[in-house]
Amino acid sequence: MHIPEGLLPLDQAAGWYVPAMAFLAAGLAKLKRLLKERPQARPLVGLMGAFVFVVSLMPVPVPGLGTVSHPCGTPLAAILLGPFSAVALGAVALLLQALFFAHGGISSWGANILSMAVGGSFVGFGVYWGARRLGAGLGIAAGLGGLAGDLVTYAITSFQLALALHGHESIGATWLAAFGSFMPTQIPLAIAELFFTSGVVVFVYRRRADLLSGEEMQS
Amino acid sequence: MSGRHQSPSVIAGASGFLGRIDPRVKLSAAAAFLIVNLISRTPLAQVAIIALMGLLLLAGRTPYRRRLLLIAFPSTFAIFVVASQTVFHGGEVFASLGPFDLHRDGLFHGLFLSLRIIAGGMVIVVLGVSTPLHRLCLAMKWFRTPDIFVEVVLLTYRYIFDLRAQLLRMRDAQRTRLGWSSRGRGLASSRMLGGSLFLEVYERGLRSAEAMRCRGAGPVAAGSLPQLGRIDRWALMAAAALAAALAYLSLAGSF
Amino acid sequence: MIILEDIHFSYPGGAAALSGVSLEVPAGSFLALMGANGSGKSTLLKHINGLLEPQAGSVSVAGIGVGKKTFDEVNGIVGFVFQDPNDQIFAPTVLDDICYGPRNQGLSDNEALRRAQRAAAQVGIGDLLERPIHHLSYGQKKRLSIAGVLAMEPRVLVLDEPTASLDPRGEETLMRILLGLHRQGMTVVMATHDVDLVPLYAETACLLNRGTVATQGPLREVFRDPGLIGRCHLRLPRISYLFDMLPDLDELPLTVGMAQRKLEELLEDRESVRLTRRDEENVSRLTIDMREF
Amino acid sequence: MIILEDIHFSYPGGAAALSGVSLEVPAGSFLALMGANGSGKSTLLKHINGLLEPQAGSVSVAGIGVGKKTFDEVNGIVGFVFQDPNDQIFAPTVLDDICYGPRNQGLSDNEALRRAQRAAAQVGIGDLLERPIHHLSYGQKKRLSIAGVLAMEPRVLVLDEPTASLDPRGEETLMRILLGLHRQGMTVVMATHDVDLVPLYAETACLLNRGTVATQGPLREVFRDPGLIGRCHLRLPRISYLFDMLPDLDELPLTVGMAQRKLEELLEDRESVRLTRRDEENVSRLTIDMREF
Ligand SMILES: Nc1ncnc2c1ncn2[C@@H]1O[C@H](COP(=O)(O)OP(=O)(O)OP(=O)(O)O)[C@@H](O)[C@H]1O
Ligand SMILES: Nc1ncnc2c1ncn2[C@@H]1O[C@H](COP(=O)(O)OP(=O)(O)OP(=O)(O)O)[C@@H](O)[C@H]1O
Ligand SMILES: [Mg+2]
Ligand SMILES: [Mg+2]
Repeated sequence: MHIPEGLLPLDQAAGWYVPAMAFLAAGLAKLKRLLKERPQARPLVGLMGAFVFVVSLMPVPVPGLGTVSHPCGTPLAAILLGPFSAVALGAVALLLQALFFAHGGISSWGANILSMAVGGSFVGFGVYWGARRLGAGLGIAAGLGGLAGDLVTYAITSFQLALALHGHESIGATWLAAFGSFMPTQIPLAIAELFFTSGVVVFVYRRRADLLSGEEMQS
Repeated sequence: MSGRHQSPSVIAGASGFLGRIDPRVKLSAAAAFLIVNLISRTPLAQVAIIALMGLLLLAGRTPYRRRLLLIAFPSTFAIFVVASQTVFHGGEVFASLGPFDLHRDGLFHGLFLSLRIIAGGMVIVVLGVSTPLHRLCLAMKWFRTPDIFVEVVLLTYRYIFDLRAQLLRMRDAQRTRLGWSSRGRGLASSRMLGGSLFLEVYERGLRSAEAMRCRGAGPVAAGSLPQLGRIDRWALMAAAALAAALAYLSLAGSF
Repeated sequence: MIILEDIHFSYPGGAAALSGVSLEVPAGSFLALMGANGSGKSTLLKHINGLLEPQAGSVSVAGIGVGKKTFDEVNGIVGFVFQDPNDQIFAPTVLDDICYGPRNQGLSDNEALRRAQRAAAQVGIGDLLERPIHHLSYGQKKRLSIAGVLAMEPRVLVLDEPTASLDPRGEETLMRILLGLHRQGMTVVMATHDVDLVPLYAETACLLNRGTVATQGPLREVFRDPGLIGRCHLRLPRISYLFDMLPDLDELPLTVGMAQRKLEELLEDRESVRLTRRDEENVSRLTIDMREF
Repeated sequence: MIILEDIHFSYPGGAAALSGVSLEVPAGSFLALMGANGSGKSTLLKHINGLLEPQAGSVSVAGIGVGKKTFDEVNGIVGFVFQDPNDQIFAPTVLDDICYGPRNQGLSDNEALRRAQRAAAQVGIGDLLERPIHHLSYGQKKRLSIAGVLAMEPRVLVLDEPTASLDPRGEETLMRILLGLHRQGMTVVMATHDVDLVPLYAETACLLNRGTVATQGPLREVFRDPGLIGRCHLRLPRISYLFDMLPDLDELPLTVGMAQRKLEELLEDRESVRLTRRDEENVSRLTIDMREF
């Protein structure tokens, strides 16, 4: 769920833009270097961007809820492609979703980048990386990354909403309320993301171990 | 939510009056309206924007249901905002619903915000419906957006439809072999699907890299927009005047 | 057995892909669905197993109305082979992939394995079971995609352009597999552009033209109207054009076998031309042995 | 003009894909490269423009040694059309995509535009220039991929299975485009499985078998040894099999045109059979007009 256009007041929208653009610039610099070294990798970059876009629209059954929902996909993308590329591609995907589906917005783009692209990618990748360091198996590490990335995305979104909507209540209380009210749906979603991310990474490993071990595509 | 979405490709085709206006003009106008929408303190600007965008949508050629579907997401969010503001905003209590007090200020503020969300959403919908993305990208390039960003957007745009079609084909193939006949199987199949899609991305990236080398491997974001025409200048002036007037009226609070 | 009644279908935002298609495929028949690129073949096939639902009209297979609710039931009866095997093969190894369908049918691992081995043998990839799928050639992938469907023991086989991108030997082998299954009682529906191939295998044909049925019926009848076939962006088999110069021919031959009989008739009383009808075992001095051809 | 000398190539970790291929393609010829799935056709073609570099042997095009350093120069001369047009189209619209190559050649926008319009007209998509790619049909994409290459004004056109997945009309149209270019002096090299199509257009042929050249030369000579052709998983054109039953035939006809002349000879002194050789303008009473066929 992305924050729609018009919800954030101008100052907050602008405020979220600042860190978001910094991360985006870093991600773009990474892609730019890649394209400078291998100009013919352009289609691969486009395909990866499309992958992030499509995965975040992919149907995944949610355990317990009896529905089908969409994963954030950014933790998965970060694990497969590296967190910086995932931020840049996530930002592009968010912009295209805003333009095509009115899902998200232009002024709220910065806020959404920060929650889904930056939060999802870095926390997802960080947890995955840390878990691997601690000796967790590939599937478990990737699953934890997916779970953490998903929850963090929603924590950040809730905070952004709380900041914009708290009114006379305290920010903290509103945040907790918002996050808490997402919980009944969000916990199963995060679990779905856990299974999905873990499953995809293990699947890719089983079919093409050479791609995952090859560090060239990692951060 | 089901897996079948409306195809973006349907939306991306532009026709009619708005389709002919230069994307730079539309981009500037959209930005102006979005800013007015955010800074206005009275609902006047929002109501005016919704009315204007509504008219433009009706005048356009996108199929009717699709136009409505596009504002579905902003609208749901608007309802959520009204409800949460009524409960949380504080101020004078006008009723209570179970454990919740309902606040009058909150209700009004929520309604105002929801107008803002719908107005903003409609501006974006009109922009998205009337401008093919590659033209929008040329406009972004003209406004000095970094080349690499425009490049990535265009490349991504090129592959979204292909990859989505591929995903749906592969999922259909799974469905015909009963891979989605229960939730557990669906979850297992969705992982195979995500993984297969990634592998396809990788292999296709390699194949296309070869094809690209043969034709020079330059940027795809080449080309430029022609000079503004007469209709473009008129549209620009009209949009600027309207945005300025709305900004003045809604900021002055003299309504 | 398969009954489509007045199907209408448009893709979202697109023009009509099917506008009023009715078709009946009796159990045990071998139907070729022909038509130009974009005439609606794939769209029609996807209605048979419920991948697409008609906006008007109805579809039934073996007496079951095809729809969302009966999707799984129908797909237990109808095996669907997609044009591109890469769309249809997911699992890491050949064996895993063949077992995917049977396992989803709820069969035990043992039973799934047994079926997988049988299906693999049927299409001639019994020795590749342990292979990772990205080490298969295109033709092997094609066979695998059919084995994956056969392992589900369908009664109807629906194939979308099964011979595209195969070499002549591969094409021949694949068509013989289909013919074998057909002779064992399987209903086969196959979309294809290959007009030279169709008369060798199919019994009936249906010609699509821009989302409508241009003509359907026994193969010979369908091929009787060259004008119509041309309008569908198809042509007659090449062999027919040879005999086109005999203006008083009542029926153009469609296959080499038919043409040979015709030629025999024409030449029968000539001393100077010796004809050799080779015996069944040794049909041709040309080495690939393709009976009727 | 294209000279391959004793090329050896293996993919990393794989068995040999080419083992000692030598081939000479004179300027202005039309060569069909045939062989089974996996025989090395695509691998060979990729050596012509330097996409792959031989592990032994050498390649030269128009006197230029093909290699890393001359890659761009060679690709200015050789236009390469990949089998799947989706792999070859990068830009968001038709016009942008056709201009992509010329722009990378350093041409001005105006010159690129002029060339793009000409190339688009040549392949018959002149009216689609503003279309987004994802609104094109497969056949249109195929043409676009050729136009994108033609706009770079190559002297050699290399195509990998250009007719796969096209309907007969589309196949015919495409082959005529190629024939037209060939008649204007373009060298055409085309990999294909379609043995019925090759004799209609190609002048020379090269048969690959497991990474080696089984035979090469003028078309008729290549098709003279059915045993060899069978070992390459190919077959003769269907029409040849018809005349196989005349054992004393010195040469089997490969196309309908050749077969018709043969049939005329056989029947010439017969009163009872009236033959109509239709005039050029009205070749056939069957409506698709495909001259030699
Ligand atoms: N996913 C889609 N979205 C929109 N339009 C589509 C889609 N798939 C097919 N079409 C359109 O529907 C029509 C019928 O397409 P279909 O794929 O059924 O044709 P076909 O006979 O299978 O062609 P081919 O021989 O190229 O496979 C075409 O005009 C095509 O452009
Ligand atoms: N990228 C690759 N990595 C490893 N092996 C490969 C690769 N591409 C092809 N091969 C192998 O090299 C051999 C020749 O392949 P090639 O693609 O040249 O055949 P082809 O004649 O073009 O076949 P087709 O008719 O199926 O296109 C095959 O055995 C194939 O398995
Ligand atoms: Mg089709
Ligand atoms: Mg090949």
